[in-house]
Amino acid sequence: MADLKQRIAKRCAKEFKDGDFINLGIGLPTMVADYLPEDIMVTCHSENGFAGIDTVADASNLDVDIINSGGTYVTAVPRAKFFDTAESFGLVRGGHVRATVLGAMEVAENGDLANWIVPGKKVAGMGGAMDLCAGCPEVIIVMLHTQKGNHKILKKCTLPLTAEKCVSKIITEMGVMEVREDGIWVVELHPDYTKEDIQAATGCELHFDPDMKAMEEE
Amino acid sequence: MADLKQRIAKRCAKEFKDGDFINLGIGLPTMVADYLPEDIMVTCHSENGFAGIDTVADASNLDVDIINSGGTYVTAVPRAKFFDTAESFGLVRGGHVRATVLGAMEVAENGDLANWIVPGKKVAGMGGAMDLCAGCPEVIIVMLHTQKGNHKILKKCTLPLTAEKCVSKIITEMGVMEVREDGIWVVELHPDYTKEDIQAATGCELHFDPDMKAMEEE
Amino acid sequence: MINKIMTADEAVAGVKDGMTIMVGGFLATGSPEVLMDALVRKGVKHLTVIANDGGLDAGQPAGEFAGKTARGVGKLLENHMVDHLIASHIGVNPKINEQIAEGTLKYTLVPQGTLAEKIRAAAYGLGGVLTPTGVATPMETEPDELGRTKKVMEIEGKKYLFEMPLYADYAFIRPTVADKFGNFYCAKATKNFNYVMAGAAKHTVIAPEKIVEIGEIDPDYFAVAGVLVESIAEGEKRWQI
Amino acid sequence: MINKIMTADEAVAGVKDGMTIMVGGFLATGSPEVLMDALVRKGVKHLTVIANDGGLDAGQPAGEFAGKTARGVGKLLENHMVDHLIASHIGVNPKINEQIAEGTLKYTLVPQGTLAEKIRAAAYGLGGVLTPTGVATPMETEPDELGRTKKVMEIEGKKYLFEMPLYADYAFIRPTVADKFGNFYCAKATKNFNYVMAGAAKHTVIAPEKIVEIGEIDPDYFAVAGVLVESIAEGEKRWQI
Repeated sequence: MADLKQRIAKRCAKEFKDGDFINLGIGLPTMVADYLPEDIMVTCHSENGFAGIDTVADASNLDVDIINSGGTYVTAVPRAKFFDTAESFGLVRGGHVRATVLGAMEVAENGDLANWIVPGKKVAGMGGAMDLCAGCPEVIIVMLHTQKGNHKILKKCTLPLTAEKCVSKIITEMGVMEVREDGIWVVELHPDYTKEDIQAATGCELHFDPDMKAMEEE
Repeated sequence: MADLKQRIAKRCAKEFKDGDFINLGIGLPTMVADYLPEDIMVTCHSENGFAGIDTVADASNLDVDIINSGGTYVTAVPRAKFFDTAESFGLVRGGHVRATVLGAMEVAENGDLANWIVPGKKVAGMGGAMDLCAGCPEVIIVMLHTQKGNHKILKKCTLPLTAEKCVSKIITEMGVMEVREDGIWVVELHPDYTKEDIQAATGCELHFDPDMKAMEEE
Repeated sequence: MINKIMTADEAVAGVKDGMTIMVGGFLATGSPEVLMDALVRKGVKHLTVIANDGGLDAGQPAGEFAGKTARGVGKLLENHMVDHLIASHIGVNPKINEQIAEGTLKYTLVPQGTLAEKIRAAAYGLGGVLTPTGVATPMETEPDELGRTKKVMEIEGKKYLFEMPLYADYAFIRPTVADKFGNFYCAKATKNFNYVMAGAAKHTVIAPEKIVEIGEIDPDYFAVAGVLVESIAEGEKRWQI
Repeated sequence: MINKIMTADEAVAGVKDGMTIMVGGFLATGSPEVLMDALVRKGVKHLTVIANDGGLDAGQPAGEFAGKTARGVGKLLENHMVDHLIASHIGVNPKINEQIAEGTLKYTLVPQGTLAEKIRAAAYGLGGVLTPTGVATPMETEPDELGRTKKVMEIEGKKYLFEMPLYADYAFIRPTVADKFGNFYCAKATKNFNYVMAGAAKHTVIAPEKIVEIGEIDPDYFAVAGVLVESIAEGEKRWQI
């Protein structure tokens, strides 16, 4: 499983280019930072207060004034810009954070996303997730393709939405999918799986791009 | 005339108390600053960019980064806070600038104010005047009671408005008037004038407060 | 001349049962601890609290670094002083879901960016906020913090939620540095809600880590104008882990 | 790694006839002169300019201190490069009323605070602005900068004008200090429109008085994030009177 998650994180890291300003959610999305190419400069948004997260702090560099949105003490890159919540989400809503990478409970074939609440369970709150999904030009979902065998990519979400028609790309251990006007298109398929495998693991009809490639690990 | 304007400015200066944050318009309103009591601290808003105008700059203290809203180089008090236009007018709209002192072309008995445009003449623009009149809890008009013998305090404004029902007080060489729900009430009358004089110089019916006092010069 | 500097107890003296207060901080980083302590000492009840979250509970880690006591809004929750929490995230402090389950705490969720703009709209005299955030989600269908139905407006072909301004009786804010007039800034990631809350409440109270003389530091450091600040409480310390 | 630093001519190379540009400054204080000069050299025409005002004309005093050349937006007006000026004040630079009278310049007046919020709404993805400013004035009845009729909304018993966001192709901004990534601030009263304009245009170009290395100054000085800045033009000088 750890290997599969690393595969997903590594592949996701290839989505970014020099100068990008992006937001990485908590969990698997955070792992993406470890695989960003060293020859490009990507600035990571910490929605609680700055542009330019570096890494988790240790005793040698810990500053109690710098946490990430999960409450962990982190460090900031030298070019970091600190800001308040209004500015932070102004950048998000204004489309200046080019992409957000998030996990999902459910994604629908039209790009609807549900990843913040399960009715009847304890409520955590959306934090900044709704703003990120409504504001970022690209919402990239990274997740294991299914949850204990259950479909997560669906014809229609059953859970309350985080935002409608927001997901642009889905990266799982099985492949890379783009959400287009007419549905979900597989653009890369991992060599471990067949078209039939990925379709069987998906709750809506998949389209296979004529130029579909193999999902490469490195 | 200069004496009359000084009289108005001196009287207006008595409107303010320790800790007030106010805005003084260009011209006669600016003169009010010269008469503010020295034992109270009043902070003056310069809508182009700071709270805490001090005085006109000279060669010894001129900083090209500090102008007032008229484009004059000025100095700032040590407690000055500089801000951008969004913050400046956020303070105004939010009611945090307790009072603005402005001149007027026309004031109506319901508090309507016209002081920014004369149709057919060269257009200057409202600058920040509409924001100030709509946002400040108190709009105090300082002006000569009439313009070349013509009434300026009217039943209804004939010129396009700056803001409706915004004026709370009018200070002229003849007296001090409050705009109340039921019209304009004279609360101070200058000893040089009678009730009949001030009524004759006014284009709407004046009410005389039972506790009306003499408008004192000092 | 007005003196704004006082003790934390003096600064919260006007807070009454049932009032609405805003508290700066994000998982307690940037929260005014001396003011929370003073509120606990005062023992006010039935507060409506507007904050990003519910702070931290005693013994709960902020990341990997444990605190011994509750922090920020967590102090008010621990002492059952809150009736209604208006926040973007309520999942970290376990007291929140406990008190919801007990039926003693009501909550209203607001997306983080929307929460900031609603507060800013109150501080800056705007009639409301038009945000794309929350369209087609429960934010659109559920009533707002005062039980009002929300409107959706279509503007140039895109849908926006119309959200109302959010006001309070008191705003409790933690600057890193303030001068004696109340001009202040918050260092690094402690800014969060501490800037927009100034001016959105009838009374703005700050508890700076450091109080400097007027004119002592470059005014271009300051983010918020002292004219908005009514009281400056002494005694706030840098957080020790 | 991306290098944002270039000459002013390179920074304005993408500006085309008929584009909409935003220019920071208040009566030219805080205006990016090297970028205005570069636009004049490039000779683009039919611009729509969004600015507080029309800058200054040659020989015209800023207060009592005369400038020998036109300043800020005044340079564009002097060279007849502007078709439409969207501003809060057009009374200072005489070229404006001259060109209006000649029929070569169109203008739209927007109250200063509303202008700032309309620009901020564009930069920050809001659907519009609800402001009490301008209610019952010609602002309510006259069409906006794109000829659209304005709406009045009554919210909790008070009237607000609904104003649309204001976008541009380019924003030209003058920081006092920027680092090489583009993080910047404007000293004292030069901030004016220079902060909100960053991000409201497709391309944000800054011309700082001073360019420092990344990490050279305390990041808490910076007001605007370098992520919004596409180009940093060299050569801007402190204004000499």
